[in-house]
Amino acid sequence: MARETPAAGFTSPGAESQLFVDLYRRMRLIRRFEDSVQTLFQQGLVHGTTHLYSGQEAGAVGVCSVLGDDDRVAATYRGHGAALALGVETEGLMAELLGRATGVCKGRSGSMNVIDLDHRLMGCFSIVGGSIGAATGMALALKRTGGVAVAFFGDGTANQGYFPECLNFARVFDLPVVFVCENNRYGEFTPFEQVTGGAILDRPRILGIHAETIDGNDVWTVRHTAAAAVERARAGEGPQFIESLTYRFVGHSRSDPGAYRAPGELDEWRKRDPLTVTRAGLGDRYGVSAEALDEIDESVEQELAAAVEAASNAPFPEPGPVREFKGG
Amino acid sequence: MARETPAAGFTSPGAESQLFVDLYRRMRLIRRFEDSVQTLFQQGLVHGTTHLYSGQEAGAVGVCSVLGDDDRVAATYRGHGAALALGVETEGLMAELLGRATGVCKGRSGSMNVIDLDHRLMGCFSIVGGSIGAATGMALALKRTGGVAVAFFGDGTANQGYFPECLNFARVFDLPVVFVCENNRYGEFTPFEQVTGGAILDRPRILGIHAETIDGNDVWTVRHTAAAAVERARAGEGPQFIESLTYRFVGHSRSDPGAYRAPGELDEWRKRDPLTVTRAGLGDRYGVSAEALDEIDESVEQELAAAVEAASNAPFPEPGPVREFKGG
Amino acid sequence: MAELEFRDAICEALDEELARDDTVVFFGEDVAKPGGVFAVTGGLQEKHGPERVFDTPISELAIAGAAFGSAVGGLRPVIEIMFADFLPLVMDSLVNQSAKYWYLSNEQKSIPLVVRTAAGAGGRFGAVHSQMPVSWFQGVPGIKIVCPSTPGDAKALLKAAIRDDNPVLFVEHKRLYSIKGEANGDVATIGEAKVVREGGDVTIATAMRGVHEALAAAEELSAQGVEAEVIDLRTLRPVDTATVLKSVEKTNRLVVVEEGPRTGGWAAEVLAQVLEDGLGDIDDAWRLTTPDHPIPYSPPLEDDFIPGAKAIAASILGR
Amino acid sequence: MAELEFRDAICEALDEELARDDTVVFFGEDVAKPGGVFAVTGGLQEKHGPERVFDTPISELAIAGAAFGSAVGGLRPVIEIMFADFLPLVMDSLVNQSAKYWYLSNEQKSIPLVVRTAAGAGGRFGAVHSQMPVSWFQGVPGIKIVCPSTPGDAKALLKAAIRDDNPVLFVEHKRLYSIKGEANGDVATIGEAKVVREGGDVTIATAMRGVHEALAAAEELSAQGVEAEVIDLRTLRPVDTATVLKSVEKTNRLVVVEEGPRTGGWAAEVLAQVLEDGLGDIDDAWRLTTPDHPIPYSPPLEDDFIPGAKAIAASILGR
Ligand SMILES: Cc1ncc(C[n+]2csc(CCOP(=O)(O)OP(=O)(O)O)c2C)c(N)n1
Ligand SMILES: Cc1ncc(C[n+]2csc(CCOP(=O)(O)OP(=O)(O)O)c2C)c(N)n1
Ligand SMILES: [Mg+2]
Ligand SMILES: [Mg+2]
Repeated sequence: MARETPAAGFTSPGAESQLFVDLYRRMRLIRRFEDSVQTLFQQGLVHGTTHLYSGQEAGAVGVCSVLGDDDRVAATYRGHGAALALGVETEGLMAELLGRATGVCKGRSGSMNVIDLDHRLMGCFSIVGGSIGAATGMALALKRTGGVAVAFFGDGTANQGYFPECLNFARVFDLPVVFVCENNRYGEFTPFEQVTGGAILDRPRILGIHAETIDGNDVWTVRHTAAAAVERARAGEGPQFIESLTYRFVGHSRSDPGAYRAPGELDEWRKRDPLTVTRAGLGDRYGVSAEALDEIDESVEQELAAAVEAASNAPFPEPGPVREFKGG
Repeated sequence: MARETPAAGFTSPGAESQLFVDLYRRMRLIRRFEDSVQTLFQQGLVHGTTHLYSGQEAGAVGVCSVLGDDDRVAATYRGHGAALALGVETEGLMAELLGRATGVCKGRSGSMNVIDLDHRLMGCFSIVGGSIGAATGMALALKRTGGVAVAFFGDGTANQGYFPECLNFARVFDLPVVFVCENNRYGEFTPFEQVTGGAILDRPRILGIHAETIDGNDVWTVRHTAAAAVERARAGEGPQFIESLTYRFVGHSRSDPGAYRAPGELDEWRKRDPLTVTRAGLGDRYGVSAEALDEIDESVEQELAAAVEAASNAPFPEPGPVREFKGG
Repeated sequence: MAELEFRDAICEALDEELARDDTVVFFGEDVAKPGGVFAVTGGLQEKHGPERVFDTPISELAIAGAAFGSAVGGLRPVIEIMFADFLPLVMDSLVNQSAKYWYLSNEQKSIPLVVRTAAGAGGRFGAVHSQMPVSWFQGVPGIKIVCPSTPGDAKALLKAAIRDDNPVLFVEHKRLYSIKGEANGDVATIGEAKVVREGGDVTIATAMRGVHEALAAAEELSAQGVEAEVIDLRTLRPVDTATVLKSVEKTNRLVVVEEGPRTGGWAAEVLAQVLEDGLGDIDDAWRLTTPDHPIPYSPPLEDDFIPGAKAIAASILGR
Repeated sequence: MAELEFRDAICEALDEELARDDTVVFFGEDVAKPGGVFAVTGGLQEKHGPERVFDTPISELAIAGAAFGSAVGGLRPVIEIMFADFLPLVMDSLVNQSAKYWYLSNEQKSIPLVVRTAAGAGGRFGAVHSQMPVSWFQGVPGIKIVCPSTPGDAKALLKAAIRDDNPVLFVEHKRLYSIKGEANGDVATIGEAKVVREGGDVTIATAMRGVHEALAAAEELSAQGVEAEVIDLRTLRPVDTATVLKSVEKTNRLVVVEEGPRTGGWAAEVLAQVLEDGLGDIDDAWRLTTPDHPIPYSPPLEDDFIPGAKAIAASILGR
């Protein structure tokens, strides 16, 4: 569980380079993790449904890179990215998806409802809007400790009651919470413009919440924006809002042929694949070589293979008595 | 049940004068009705709780004056004004509040949940926000017939989930609905600014909903604004929003000492009593004499006295079998 | 009569009612163009037009409010709440608006409204996409709850629900969508249970997927000389206890099998009515339900969680 | 020990727990500065400060979400949902977040959260401000439902609820706010019923206002030679059926009196458990509830609607 310091500045160019290389590694890990999940799902080993984060990696990785030990994150059913970005164990997460006893929730929660408090993940919430309520409440608690809560959610979620109620609530009490709307253009199979009046960004703005729309596929942009937002929230300036424009490369969930996508849209976005963008940026900014990055890719393969292997060999949990309540 | 034509224009000055004299009469009727309710409540004859419209009369009367036969209204627990403005029988409404068999809902609903479809009142909704959902749905039906739905609700309601969800829903489908937010500065005992981020008016605006803030104590302003809004809605221009600034002269409900009011606030608003404003306007604009208006006041007293008398003498409903479902 | 899938039976019912009655409309999230996440409602928008079949924002409360209001205005809305787990988000409108209107208005107007929803465990969808919503609504006067177990009943009961003048919660068990059966154009009667297997030794009253499990259990039991009578309740509010009582007169033993938490479910209501009205006929009566904790994701946990055929047979043999 | 009103007992419990434990916070609509619409919570903000006791926007879902999230973050929130009729608006957060967290997190964290709410009919508040919320939540694993009938229990049970590590729905019957009784600083045990009157002829199991009606009925019955045992259930989830069964062993007759719709309420759960576990002891068992329709406003209708002392006595004598 590696945790970055919450500062946006760097002590040295080398440190900055190393940090972003680390972020690249995490993004790569997420991508390949999701690829594995897809495969395992097709093999009938991951069950039910999955919502993959492929294409959106820069969002969770960039945002979580600025969080400190006292901060907490509420994610969604599309939460593997946030979990791995926070340092949730790859094997434990995979084991959870495989329904094993070694899963982070012992197979109880599955893909959509992962909770790992030790890694600052207060939960993945599979009710649209649930993450917003959860983070708003967490911020109420964190106000006492100087921590900041982060809520991830999608464009479609801007129309669900939790969104306006909690944004207003957070604003009224100036809670330290950063709302990260990952606008991937669709809620399930429906283009967000078709069901959304006006611009999402205006919704927080008119409440008096600092809000900006950014390129969510550029991890530098995401990190810098998030750093500033978290800093403001921590300084008592109240809730912050980031609309992070991105795109998912895969279906909404299990069986989704993607018929709703505009022609050529996927290809256009693939050109802005956050992994490609990051690789290019690492070369351009810090002279990191393709070979060095390929080595990282390779180490990700190994970590992942080991995780999948271990998780696949882990036992299933035994049915047995459950304690309905804590303390009896 | 008198219904105005939905036009905002007038055929002659005499007709305009007569129309506003009629509106004055309705406002006066509402005020005195509410006074009676207050008295009857203190006498233990109206039960439970009541939410009076005193001070806000120009809102419902102005808005409802532009509605046609095909239009429908959803009001709130503070709904006597809207009911009377729509032509709900004074006696039937009073009998409902007194819990009598002759009440418009036979004593079943009471003050907070009055329904009178024959008079275009689809209901008074006692869940904050309920009127917004109801009118939005009504608009879905009225789209077929050229009718327009109206939702009344208060400032505090802008923070409840129904508000943003339904405004967006109505906008997305461009439903013929006019949202009338009666901003009387308080939700119960809490000043709306204390619990509301930003300006209410911006909330519909950023969704692309035509919205304006008006002096809700001036019945001319209200009527003209509502006429234009209803016309636009009827013409297919989608939902409309009116924030009508007003003030209630009495407590939120039964026992409310009003400790939350800013010092002098009530007195300031009393100077802008919609009845005073209308009387002055009728004199200034059309030369209607004080004597003529006093006569109207007197006729209101008689109508009300008769209604209270009849309602008070009406029998209570008999407990008996109830049909849980229509058709069995 | 052709065999068709449960999902297609639902779609046919919608299609036929949309065609028959212009006041019927259907809306929900991703139901129109995409045809629904369970591929139930594809093609309806093309056929009946975007004014009558449409996709909404992710705004459950607005969906339910809009359905209620439009029903007051003369439409007969059918809405889909994608997963039954999301029903709490619309509960205010259903409970405080739709269910009360007929009574509060002194019968000025009833609310002909159908809420279709996919419910139930067994699909590895986890605790928040697998719940049974019945217990949340069983204490709400003015609402009917319909829970079919076969394609034929699904179609006939959905048609009945759409024609019913009252709010109906129509629960579709996810694990039944792909089962096949016959369906015709009949309109069923809401509120009637059906004896789907006769037997004299014990009565199993259940619904939805439980019916299939109970029938399988009955076969196992039969092999051991125990003949179970299986009752498909089909409607859970109001529940047809008369049919259960009649069966219990004969068998004197009753197990109610509910896919839902042990405490506070509809099986309790069935047992309570049987106790009140059939005490003299009962030698033994009990419930078989899911345990009182959230629905687990992991396959062995979820399988153990749901009362299947084996558990039903064992429970009966174990008394 | 001084007598105090039920409302003041609640306030004292809040006050003492706020003083005792810095992680306790209390918020809701008009609860802080105005002191609540039922004048229950006045003075708490002055005493404990606006960071710990505060008024919120009219945003029930945000209130419940904030309570849940803050509990994950280490607080022990108490929220007020002004009228129980508004609980459907917060049900998603309670059911899908708070109630499931302990289980889904594999016991990483439980949610110590109290939802205070004013419930019940008899105040002429009409159909949407008088409901009993119990049936909506009785089938939700992970939630406790506490329903006191006296100031003493109200205080001791609210203190217990605040100290409980799980989500608790704390139901305050509106018609009890002004009754007086003794209350000390005790912390009660959630889940224990109490025999409040002994008698050998019939058991009356009830809760909240029903307890007072049952006790009055018992006096009437006693005058006619029938001695009723009255049980105050005090907690409705989990419900202490053991105490009921023990009583029924003696009386062999049981009426469960519930202020709530006949179908699908908690009385059904009590009867079901009694049928499952006490069949041999029962000669007669039935429910007395409100009818299956919304709560009427008109006084004679509402009075007839609620099962009061007379109706209870008559029901028992009429068997
Ligand atoms: C309250 C609720 N309604 C509907 C759903 C079903 N659902 C799951 S994801 C989703 C789309 C959400 O879209 P968006 O917010 O854009 O997030 P994305 O999936 O694109 O990341 C929907 C409708 C749900 N889980 N919860
Ligand atoms: C969902 C819900 N929450 C709370 C209440 C209690 N309540 C009744 S009126 C009211 C204040 C509403 O304020 P506003 O919208 O400004 O309308 P006003 O009463 O001022 O006309 C509240 C909180 C309610 N009826 N419904
Ligand atoms: Mg999206
Ligand atoms: Mg107000």
